[in-house]
Formats: sequence, C-alpha cells, structure tokens
Amino acid sequence: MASVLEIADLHKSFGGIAAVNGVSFTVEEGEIVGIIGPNGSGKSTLFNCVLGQLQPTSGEVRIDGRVTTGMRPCDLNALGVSRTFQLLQVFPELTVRDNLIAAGQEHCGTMFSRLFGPRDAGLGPVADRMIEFFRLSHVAGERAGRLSYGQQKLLDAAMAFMGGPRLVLLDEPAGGVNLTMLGDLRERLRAINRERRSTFVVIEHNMDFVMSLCTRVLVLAEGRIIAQGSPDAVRNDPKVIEAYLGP
Amino acid sequence: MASAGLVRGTLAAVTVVVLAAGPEFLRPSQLYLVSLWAVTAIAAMGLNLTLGYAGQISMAQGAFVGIGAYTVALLMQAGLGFFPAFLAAGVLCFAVGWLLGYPALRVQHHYLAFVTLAFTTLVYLLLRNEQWLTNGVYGISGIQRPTALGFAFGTAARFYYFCLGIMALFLGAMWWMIRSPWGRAFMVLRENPVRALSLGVDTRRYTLLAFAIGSAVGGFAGGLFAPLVQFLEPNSFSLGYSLSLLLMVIVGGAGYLFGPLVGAAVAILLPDFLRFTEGYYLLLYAAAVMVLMAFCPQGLIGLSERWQANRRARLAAGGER
Amino acid sequence: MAPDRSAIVLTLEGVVAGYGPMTILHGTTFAVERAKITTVIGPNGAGKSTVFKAVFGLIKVRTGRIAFGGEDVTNLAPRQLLAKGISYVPQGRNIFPELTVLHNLELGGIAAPPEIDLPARIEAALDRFPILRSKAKAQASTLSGGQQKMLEIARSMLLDPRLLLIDEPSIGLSPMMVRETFDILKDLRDRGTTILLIEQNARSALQMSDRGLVLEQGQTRLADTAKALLNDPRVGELFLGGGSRPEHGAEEK
Amino acid sequence: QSTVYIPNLAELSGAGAVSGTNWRDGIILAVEEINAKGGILGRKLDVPHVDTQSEASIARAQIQKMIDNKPYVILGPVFSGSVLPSMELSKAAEIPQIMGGEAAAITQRGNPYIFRTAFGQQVSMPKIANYMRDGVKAKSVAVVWVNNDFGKGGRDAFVAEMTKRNIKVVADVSTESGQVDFASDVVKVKNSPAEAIFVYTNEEESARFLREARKQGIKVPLIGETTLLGQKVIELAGEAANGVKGHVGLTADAPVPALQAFGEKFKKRFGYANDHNGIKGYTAVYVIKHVTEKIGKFDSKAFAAALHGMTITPAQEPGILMEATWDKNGDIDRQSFLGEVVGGKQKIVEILPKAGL
Amino acid sequence: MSAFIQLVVSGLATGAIYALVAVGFALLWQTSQTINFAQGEFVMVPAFFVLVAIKYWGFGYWPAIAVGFAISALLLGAAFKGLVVEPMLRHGVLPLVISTVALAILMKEAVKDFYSSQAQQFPAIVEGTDLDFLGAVVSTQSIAVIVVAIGAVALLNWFLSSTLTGRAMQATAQNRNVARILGIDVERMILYTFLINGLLTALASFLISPIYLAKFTNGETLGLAAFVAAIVGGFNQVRGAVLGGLILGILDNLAAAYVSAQYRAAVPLVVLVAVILWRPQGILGRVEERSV
Ligand SMILES: Nc1ncnc2c1ncn2[C@@H]1O[C@H](COP(=O)(O)OP(=O)(O)OP(=O)(O)O)[C@@H](O)[C@H]1O
Ligand SMILES: Nc1ncnc2c1ncn2[C@@H]1O[C@H](COP(=O)(O)OP(=O)(O)OP(=O)(O)O)[C@@H](O)[C@H]1O
Ligand SMILES: [Mg+2]
Ligand SMILES: [Mg+2]
Repeated sequence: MASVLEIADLHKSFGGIAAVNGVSFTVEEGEIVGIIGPNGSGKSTLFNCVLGQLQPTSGEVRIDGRVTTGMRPCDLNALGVSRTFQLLQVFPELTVRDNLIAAGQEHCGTMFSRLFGPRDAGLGPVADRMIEFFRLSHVAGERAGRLSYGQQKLLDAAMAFMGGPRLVLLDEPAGGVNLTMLGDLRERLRAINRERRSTFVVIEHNMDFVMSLCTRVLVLAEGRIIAQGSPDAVRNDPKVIEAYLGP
Repeated sequence: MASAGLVRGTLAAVTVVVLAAGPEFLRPSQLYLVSLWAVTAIAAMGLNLTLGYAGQISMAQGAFVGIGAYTVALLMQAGLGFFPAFLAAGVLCFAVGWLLGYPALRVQHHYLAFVTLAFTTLVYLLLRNEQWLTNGVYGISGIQRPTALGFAFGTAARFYYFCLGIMALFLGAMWWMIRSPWGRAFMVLRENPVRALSLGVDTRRYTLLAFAIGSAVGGFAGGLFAPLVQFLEPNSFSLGYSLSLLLMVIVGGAGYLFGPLVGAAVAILLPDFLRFTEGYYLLLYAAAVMVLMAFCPQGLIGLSERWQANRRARLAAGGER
Repeated sequence: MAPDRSAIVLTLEGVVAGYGPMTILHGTTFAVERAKITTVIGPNGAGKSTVFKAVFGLIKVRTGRIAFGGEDVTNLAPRQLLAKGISYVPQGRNIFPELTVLHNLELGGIAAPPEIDLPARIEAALDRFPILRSKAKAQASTLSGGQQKMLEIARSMLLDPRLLLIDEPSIGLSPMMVRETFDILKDLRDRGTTILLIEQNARSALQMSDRGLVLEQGQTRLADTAKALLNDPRVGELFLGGGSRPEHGAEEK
Repeated sequence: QSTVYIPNLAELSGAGAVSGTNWRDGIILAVEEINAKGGILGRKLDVPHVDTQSEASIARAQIQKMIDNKPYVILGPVFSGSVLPSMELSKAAEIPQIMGGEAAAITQRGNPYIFRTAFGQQVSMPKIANYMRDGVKAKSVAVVWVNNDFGKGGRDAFVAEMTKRNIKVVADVSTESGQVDFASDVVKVKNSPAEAIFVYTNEEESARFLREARKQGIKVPLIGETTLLGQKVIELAGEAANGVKGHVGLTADAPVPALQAFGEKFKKRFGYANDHNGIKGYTAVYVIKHVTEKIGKFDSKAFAAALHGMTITPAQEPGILMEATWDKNGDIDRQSFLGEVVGGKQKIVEILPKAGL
Repeated sequence: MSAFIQLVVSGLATGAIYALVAVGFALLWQTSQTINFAQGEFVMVPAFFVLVAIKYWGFGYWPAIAVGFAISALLLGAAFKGLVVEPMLRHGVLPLVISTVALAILMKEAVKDFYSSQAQQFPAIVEGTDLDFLGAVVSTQSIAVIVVAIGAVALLNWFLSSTLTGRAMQATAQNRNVARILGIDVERMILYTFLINGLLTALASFLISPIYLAKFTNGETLGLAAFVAAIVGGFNQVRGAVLGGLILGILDNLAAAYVSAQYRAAVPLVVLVAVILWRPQGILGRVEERSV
C-alpha cells in the first residue's frame, strides 16, 4: 500500500531565493509527524506547496500514491486532506457555528442535494460537538471575527476536522492557545489518530507539544531537512540544537 | 425577539395585502411604477447575490437586464411566445454571466469592477451599433404583453399582478438558495476565499455560479422590462443604469434578502411621493446615500436591524436591573 | 505579596470596557511596578488583550480609571500615550505589508523624540535579528510568520518607552528566537523600562518575570510575584499545563 | 374650474438638459404671457414641468402619470428617444402631444395625436442637401455625426438625400455624445477628398469639433443644420465658428422682427440667449391657445382633429412668431433660413420658402 | 504619415491629461486605499469655482485661479476627507466606493442646478498658439499640459518613495491601526493625501477646461479614462499612471481613426481587460504579494 503522503525532491523558490530546497520524505498512514525548524526555514512554504496554495518550482507530491502536484486546494480537500493556517484564517462575518458548517458542508452530498437538502447539510450535531470540545459554547453564535486570537486559532483548528479528513496538516496550531486547552487538543488529536487512523503533520515551535505528540520529527533548516527521527533523537541532535533549539 | 418577529410578520402581511389591493386604489401610472419597482427589484436581487452574498463587485447588472430585454423583444418579434422568450433570456444571461465570471477568478475588487464596467460599455455599444439586429439608436417599440393560458396580461392592472407574482417567485427562490448550503458557500467566498478553497469549497465553480445566477436573474428582469415599458433603446442600459442598480442594492442593504426590494423602492417609488423635491431629487438622493454610507453601510435594512438590536439590548439591560 | 506601593507606575482601578454593547472587562483592577516585568496569563478569551487595548486608548473605558506615573491617562489617544512613554505591540500580524522590511522598521521610530539616534537604533535592532538585515529590501508581506513577528519586536526596540505593553510576542517564534526576545525584554527592563507582557507560554514567561497576574473573565484573579505564581498549585493546574501533561521539562535549560 | 392642466415633460437633467431647459423656459415665457392676459377661454394654464432625466423609461412613467390627471394637451419631450415610447400612451388616451423631437420616425406611424414644433429630419435634410448641391456646389462631402438617435437619424436622412443628388459621401465619421477630443475625427475628414463637411452633433461637441478643425487648418466649408449655427456653439467655439454655413430651422437672429423680439424677451427673462428649442416651446403653447380659441372648448379630441391641416399665421396669433402649417401626420412646415457665422454672429443670408408638404 | 503623427501628438496631449488625473487616483489608492469614483467630477468642478470667482466676485484671472485652488483644497481635499472618506474608511472599501459614486452624482447635479447645465468657455493660461511639429499641429496649451503633468508626477513620486512622510502616508493606507499604534498622525497623513489630490485635480481642471470647455458632464469620460489609465499603468505606482495615461490617449485616437469610430469607446476597455487579465498589477505595477 502506498504511503499517505510522499514528497519527492520538492523545490520552491521566490525570485531566486530557495525557500524549499529539495525536500523529500514520506508519511505513512496513522503517523503523527512533527516539522520543526527555525523561522523562515520553509515549513509553511512546504505546506503551501503540498496543498496547492503555491505551485512548487519542481518536485512531486503524491497522496495515496497519486500525483497531486498542481491540483487545486479544493480538489485535494475532496481527497480528504485538510489544513490549518499559521495566520488567522476564519470567516469573520459568519458565526462560529456557521464557520464550522461551512468547513464541512462540501463533503456532504452533491451540489444538487446541498441546494435542496437541509440547511445545515446535516452537520449541526457535529458542529455542536466541535464547539463543545473547543470550549467555544459561550461564543457559538458570535461572529468569528470578534473572537480573541486564541479562540480564532482554535476555531481554525476545529474547521480542519469538520470534513472528517484522513490527512491533516496543522501549521502552528498551538500558537496563542492556552496550555490547558493545548493539552486537551493533544489528547484529541491522539484519539482521532487512534480511532480513525487519521494522519497528522504538525508544524510547531512549542517543543513540549511536538515532543509529546509526534511519533517522528523532521527538522527543516534553510529549505532542507537536516535531521529526522524520534523526538528524543532529534532533541539531542547537535545540528538541531545549533540551528533551532539553541544551547 | 418574539416581538421583533411579530412586527416583521405584521409588516409583511400588511405589505402583501396592500400590494394585492393595489389596483383598487392606485392609478394606472402608479400601477406602472409599482410594476417597474417589482421588475427593478428582481434585477437588484440578482446583483445582491453576486455582490451582497458572494462579494463580487459587478457593474454589469444593467447590461444583463438589457440583454434579457432585447432577447425577449427580438424573439417575440420573430414570432416566439412570451414564455419561451422569457426563458431564453434567462438562459442566455446565465451563459454570458458564467463567461463574465472568468475574469473574477483572476482579479478582485476594483479590478473586477472595471472588467464588468467594460462589459457594460461593450454591451451598450453593441446594442447601439448593430442596427441590423437591435434597430440601433431608434430602439424597438410595440412589444406585446404576455398571454398565459388564454389570459392576457395586457392591462396595467393585470400586468401589475404578473410582475408582482414573478417577483414573489424569485424572492422565494432566492430565499431558498441563500439559506441552503449554497448561500453559505457564496458567503465564504466573500469572507475568505483562501480559507474556503482549503476547505473544499470549489471557489471557481461558486464564483462562476454567483455571476451566472445573478446575471440570469437580471436577464429575467429584463424579460419583464421589455413588455412593461414596451419600448427598448440602448441608452436605457448604459453604465448609469448599472450604477443605479448597484446603488439600490447597497442602499437597501447588500447581503440582506429584502435589501433589493427596499433599495428599488427608494429609487423608484420614493420620487413619486417626494414630488416637491422635483429637480433636486437626484441631488438629495445622492446626499442621502452618502450619509447612509457614513452612518450605516449595511443599508436601510441593516439600519433597522441595528435599531432593533439596540432596542433588544436596552430591554435586556432593563431586565437585568 | 502585594506590590511595592512607592514603585507603582501603572494602575487600573475598576476598569469597565468592551466592544459595542458587550462588556468584557468587569472592573479590572491591578497595579504594575516600575522597571519590572509583569506577565499576564489567563485562558483564551479572558480579556487580556482587551486590557491592553483599554490602556492604550484603543477602546473606550466606560468607568474606572487608569493612571500612569501618577497621572490620569484614562481614554487618552494612542499618540498622547506614546508621548507619555507608553508603547504597545499588539497580538497577531501588525506590519505594513507592501513596504519593505527596512521601511517598516524605520516607521517604528516615527514617534521618537529628536534626541534618539534612530539610525544607530535601527542598526542595533538589525544586529539582534540578522535575518531581517538579509531581508531588509524585501516586501514585508513575503516574510514568514515568525519573521514578521521579529520585525514587530525589532520595531518596538526603536523607542525608549517607560512602559512597554507587549501581547504574546512568542507566537510563531522558534525557541531560540523566543529566548532572544525574552533577553531583549530583560535588557529593556534593566535599562529601566516597565514591561507588561501577555504570554500563553506561561512557564518560561514567568520564569523571567518579576511579577505575574492571572486574569479571568475580565477580572484579576491573582496578583503576586512570578515565583509565587509558578509554585501556586491553582496556577500550575490551569495555566502551566500541569496535571494531565507528561513533563518533558524542555524549558529547563 | 379656472385652470387647465397642460403638463410639460422635458429633459431637465441628463444628456438632453440643454435642449430641455431651453424648451421649458420658452414654455414658461409663453404661459406667463397668456396667464397675465387672463388665460385661454378664461381659464389659466396650469403647466407643471416634469423631468425625464433624459431617459426613455422615466419619460414613459411620467407621461403615464400625466395622463392619469387627464391633461388637455401634453407638451414635450424634446428627445426623440423619449417621444417614441411615450407617444403610444398619449395616443391610447387620445390626448394631443406637442413635442420637440425631430426624428423622422415619429410622424411615420400614423399617430393622430402627435404634433411637431420643428422640422422632422425628413424635411430639414432635403433643404441642406439642396444647399450642398446648389449653394456649396460640392461633389463629395464628409459627414460628422453624433451617434445617438438625433445624430444617427439626421445622418441616415442626409446620406439618402446625398445619394439622390449624386453627391458622394466620402467620409462618414461617427462621434460620441460627450466626446471632448476630436483630433482623430478631424484627421479623418481632412484626409478625405471631401469638398464640404456636414457637421451634425450636439452643441458642445460641435464647438469642440470646430476648434479642432480650425487648429488643424481645415479649409473646406463647414456646413451645419440649426445647431451648428446656434448661439451656444458660436459662444463656445469663439473664432473657430466664423465661416460656418448652413440651414437654420428657427432662430432668434432671423430677419423676422417677431423672432428677434422673442429673443430679447427671452434673454431678459432668463439671462441667457435661447436656441431653437426655446422658440419651439414658446410657440407650442401659442398653438394650444390658438387652436383652443378656434374650437371654442377644451376638447382634446377636437383639438387634434382641428390642428391637422391647420395653418396659423402671426396675424391670427402673434405668439406663433412665424406662419406654420401642420399636415395630417402632425409634421410642421414653415419658412426657414440659410445662415452664416460672421464675426461671431449668426447672419441670415436667405429665407427659404415653405417646403409645401 | 503626417496624419499618423498628428494622431499620436494629439493623443499624447490628451493622454497627459488622463495621466494627471490618473496620478491622483494612484495617489489616493496608495496612500489611503480609497477608490474615488468621483475623480472625474473633481476635475470638472474646480473650473466652476474659477468661473464663479470671475463672474460673480469680479476677480481677475490669476486671483480667480488662486481662489480656485484654495476652494478645491478646502472642498475636494479637506471636506472630502473629513465628510466622506473619514467616516467610511473603517467600513472597508465598498461603502466608500458607493459613496463616491453618489458624490459624483451630487457634484454633477449641483453644478447643473446651481450654475448651468450648459458648457462654458474657460480662459486659458497660455494663449493657444499652434506650433508645427513634423507636419502635425500642436498647441502650446497641450505642451503646457504635458510638461506640467510630468513634472507633477516626478515630484510626487519622489515625495512618496523618498521621504518619511511619504512612507508614513503609505503605511497609513496599508494598516491604519498599526500606524496609529506607532504614533503616526493618521488624520494628518490622510489629509495630506486628499489635499494633494484636490490640488492635482484642480490643476488638471484649469489646464484642460480652456480646451474642453467647462461642463457638468465632463467628469464622466475623464474619470473613466483616468481610471483605465491608472489600471493599465499600474495602480500602485504613480509613474505607472503616467504611462497608462499616455498609452490610452494615443490608443484612443488611433483606434478611432484606424479601427472603428463607432466602437472607439470599446478599444481602451478591451485593452484594459487584456491588461487586467494578463498583468493584473498593471504594466509598471508591483505585485501585491501576500503569504498565507
Ligand atoms: N473586536 C471585538 N469585537 C467584539 N468582541 C471581541 C473583540 N475582540 C475580542 N472580543 C471578545 O472579548 C473577549 C476577550 O477577548 P481578548 O482578545 O481580550 O482575549 P484574550 O484574553 O486576549 O484571549 P487570547 O488569549 O485568546 O488572546 C472574547 O470573548 C472575545 O470574543
Ligand atoms: N511570497 C514570497 N515571496 C518571497 N519570499 C517568500 C515568500 N513567501 C515566503 N518567502 C520566504 O521564504 C522563506 C520561507 O518562508 P516560510 O513561511 O515557509 O517559513 P517558515 O518555516 O514557515 O517560518 P516560520 O516558522 O517563521 O513560520 C522565508 O525566508 C520567506 O521570507
Ligand atoms: Mg510558517
Ligand atoms: Mg489576546
């Protein structure tokens, strides 16, 4: 069986500056892979290339063995790949609940059935559970643009799960999130991973979170992978300490 | 909450009754005006979908009304019945609107506004210059009013009901679509296309759909415009008309279901009541629009909603104490 | 432990504020000591950022009083507060996307009094964040998330504020850069600047702070020395991710 | 009842504002005079002025509104584009409409309730064509026209008349209403072998064209119809208007004392010099007065019937200014003029007889 | 050949005017993210200020021009900023766009109702002598327009990119909240922008009205042309607006002469759409990059 995600010699440069410079790795089903690396090492750019937000300069991305380079984000999403964003990306004028329903509705039925079917595309209960979990109940009817930073971050994460994805790419989900909530989030990710065999790739600078969640960690620096392995191995790798963790 | 719903329900009921009784107390010119209001409101509803819900600035709605009107007029001249011609107008505008949507995939905001503006000018020039087809600057006159099942809608009163009926139909359809997941998809398109795309919303398809449906509705409005006014000339569909439709949508309240009805009423019915303003109506209207934009860019519906919200908040605060 | 009365530079007394009809701060009260780092922690949506906005005159204080250096500064405009020596680094992304990095940086000094040597300061800031130097001519919107935050922090170094309000500077920064940022804050404090910091990264923030505040539902729940808060079991459980979390102790370096 | 309702519908704003305002002011002047003398058959005239905003659909709505109030006669509008849709309604209501439109089509539909106040293009263009052939003696001409119903209608009629007279149209230049830059249009006619240029555009555009033509040194005669020799064009074009010749349907500068006296009255009352639309509006009201007094009652149908085939002379009704005849279609016939602009003033060089419809 | 040169030379003169107006557009965009649909009317109106000063207040030419500049700065600059833009900026772009559309109507109607619906003669700064240039005729007025337009643009370009105030103005447009937090005098920056725009459009007005005559509808074509010029050249570059203006002026003339007079209005628009689709940022424009 093919790996869930295969990246082969991916390059992306912006006007001569190589942001991603020959990255290759594979992610197997059910893995939780962490990606760390200094600021500007190309982590977000890598995600953007994988998810079709950016066109890679060269290289190939395969999902379930199928080449997906050049596919649009919405088509990738239809294959069961979803993501969160580093900077806040919600629908500011929609309520929290509508944000969540919007996030999942394209996975329910056909264009036709969505026009004539129920208003919430049958996603109401799922959305409510999500709201409950992310402790957003008291703001469920509030417009998303009016939430605090951390709340929006959580909403963004919640949205990524509405479509029941098989592969989720999370870009700094912990930034600005309260530590207690973060613990819950980690448990939740683990649970989903266990029950549905969903696969996660997580970019994060919060070492506690990465090290306690991930089964494998990749370290990116200047657009290349400089180390990978188990959390412990990576943490003690001198190259990583020099480039990222610091003395 | 309940009281607000009650107020709204009563208001709606009163409006329906008043409109239904229209021919009893309105004079023919007023019937004509209300019919024109209905037709314009349909056109504005289409624009409201494109602009208010999907967030795509279009200055081409007037051109679509024109295309629809000429289609109906020409097809009827060629011997087709009203209803097939009416349908053809909508279908044609759907197709053209779909095509016009393509630039919207590449550019946004003011750029898009100018692409659509260019389109409006082109349509105007075509209508004016291609005399063999459209009779050019001389216009088309003597357009027949429709007959349905042996019932002729020739008189002002009958055609009035016809226009209002069709408007109600479109209002209902629009309501249904907006509250369906499609409506939500249009809105996320407006709110954050990047995020929408990554959530599987096919922004290309929805953008094109928003344009196509909005344009088709405009085309249908044109299909009614032709038999209502019974005279078509290119000037009626120049840029100014598109701009005034745009103003109507915004003044009424973009992104509100009833916004276009209110906006069209302000632009079409109100001048009749404010006869004393005579030559200064446009001046006053423009000034009022500016004040409204500064005060409440959500338009008149937004204004009333805000007023209600404030009242509710005051009531709630009173309850707390 | 109550703060030293004589050293207090900023006080909030019963501040009530919010957005539109909504009230978020329900009588927030606390005091901040001069030349100390005070860290504010609290759950998401507690109103931490709202407190900063109220102090910096970005939202209206309905009742209550804010005093800075003994003067009443309630509801003054940002420019007046800057003139009094308060500066503010908000949460999230706050750059001018279409200007170059250098021009972004330079604008941080626009409110500087004439005696400040801006070019030298800009050099110093670029020294602390070499990556920004290498990107000085790039459009700011092309920076990575972390680089944008660095730009903001560098920008805040151009002035010599008496009070710096800084809202979650560590978001998006690599551990090394977080440390660098905290070092900068410590340097500033050592030069006499009072720092009020919001952090979710509570443990490491409290470790370098002098005092801490816990904010919940728009009200001060706890105010004490940073050490005391670190050892407070209530705080540990709620805000340091204690309890359910397996300890890795990465921050003990 | 002491007043009679005769509403006026005119282009008071939008593209037709110049013409519409002139038309309205002519009407105001006539109504004031008539009412000061006690009105018509003892009833004062009630003439509200309504704006079409130069838009056909509004014109139509407004005329419907007037008809609801049972008018005796309707005045206006001036733009043919607004007349065409609105005349169907007045016809259905059997109310005479005296209007300012000049498009040929208006009187070709067998509508017994529509009446002109100026030549239709099918009358004025032959006059110009004759002048081209006999006065200018041109073998080839260029025509510069504004692409709206006024200009296009005139151009079509003109080209047809040229063909009839074996004069070649060697340049056919369409311009836009509101156009400000006429460089390319002048280049085109300049490069054509035309021996005369016929300019048929609205006032300002005419002036701008004349200026550009002078600048580029056009030597061949510039010929126009009414507008080009009008007061406004001369004022705006300044020097550049000198030497322009052509046919003038109506003008306050004609060697007709009544017209000149009218021009002075108008200027005194409104502070600006009228154009032909002012005369059209003024005479329209006096037509109503004369016909009504003749039939002796306020009867719309009888009015329409009476005006067909009627000739009114200044002797019978001084306010008519010049003798005029209406035929069975509602077309008007009267004397007209050949003029020339000399030293910044319109000079009438010849009076043309009635066409004899 | 001389016909061709004539077309190009005349086109350049027209284009310079478009450029001058387009520069105002680009300026407003760059420094306050405002799209002013009343820009054409901003050029139409100052001529009437001068006419009023001459006709009703009995001023001479130069004093009247000075009065015209002053009123323009006051009404089109300060009042426009204070009454129209300021209250609306916080609502985003669309309400403002709509408001300027309404403002355009308001200005047109006001001039029509309170001055005149007819075109007016306007005195010229330089007496228009015609010069011969390679067989084509150029008037000194046109040359003055070209020189002034290019000069104004060079000055502005320098101001925006090389002075701190210029950059603070741009910063204000891009992120008002941050600008305020950093202590930029946001109000004043916006005011500067609008004053400059008001003066620019007044200048354009005084330069072109002698040629085009003053009329309340003049803004319609002019505004549109200037807008197209701004987009074609590059909305976020002041010098792009100049290029766009000149291209458009020449193109319009050539199209009318060699393509189709009936469709001449379409040609610039087709070019516009082509540019938008091929290079949305305009010929000289910068790409507005955003990373996600
Ligand atoms: N612009 C706004 N309009 C309306 N409500 C707002 C706005 N900003 C914040 N709020 C509300 O105010 C409350 C407090 O927000 P605030 O941003 O102060 O929280 P915070 O403590 O900074 O949280 P975080 O840790 O997530 O940044 C939240 O419930 C939020 O929904
Ligand atoms: N649109 C762009 N144009 C030019 N350079 C870009 C662009 N987007 C990203 N870059 C550059 O590419 C590099 C990688 O950026 P990326 O956002 O991938 O970093 P990152 O690893 O996610 O960093 P962080 O941890 O700070 O988010 C950075 O140096 C950035 O400046
Ligand atoms: Mg990143
Ligand atoms: Mg916050």
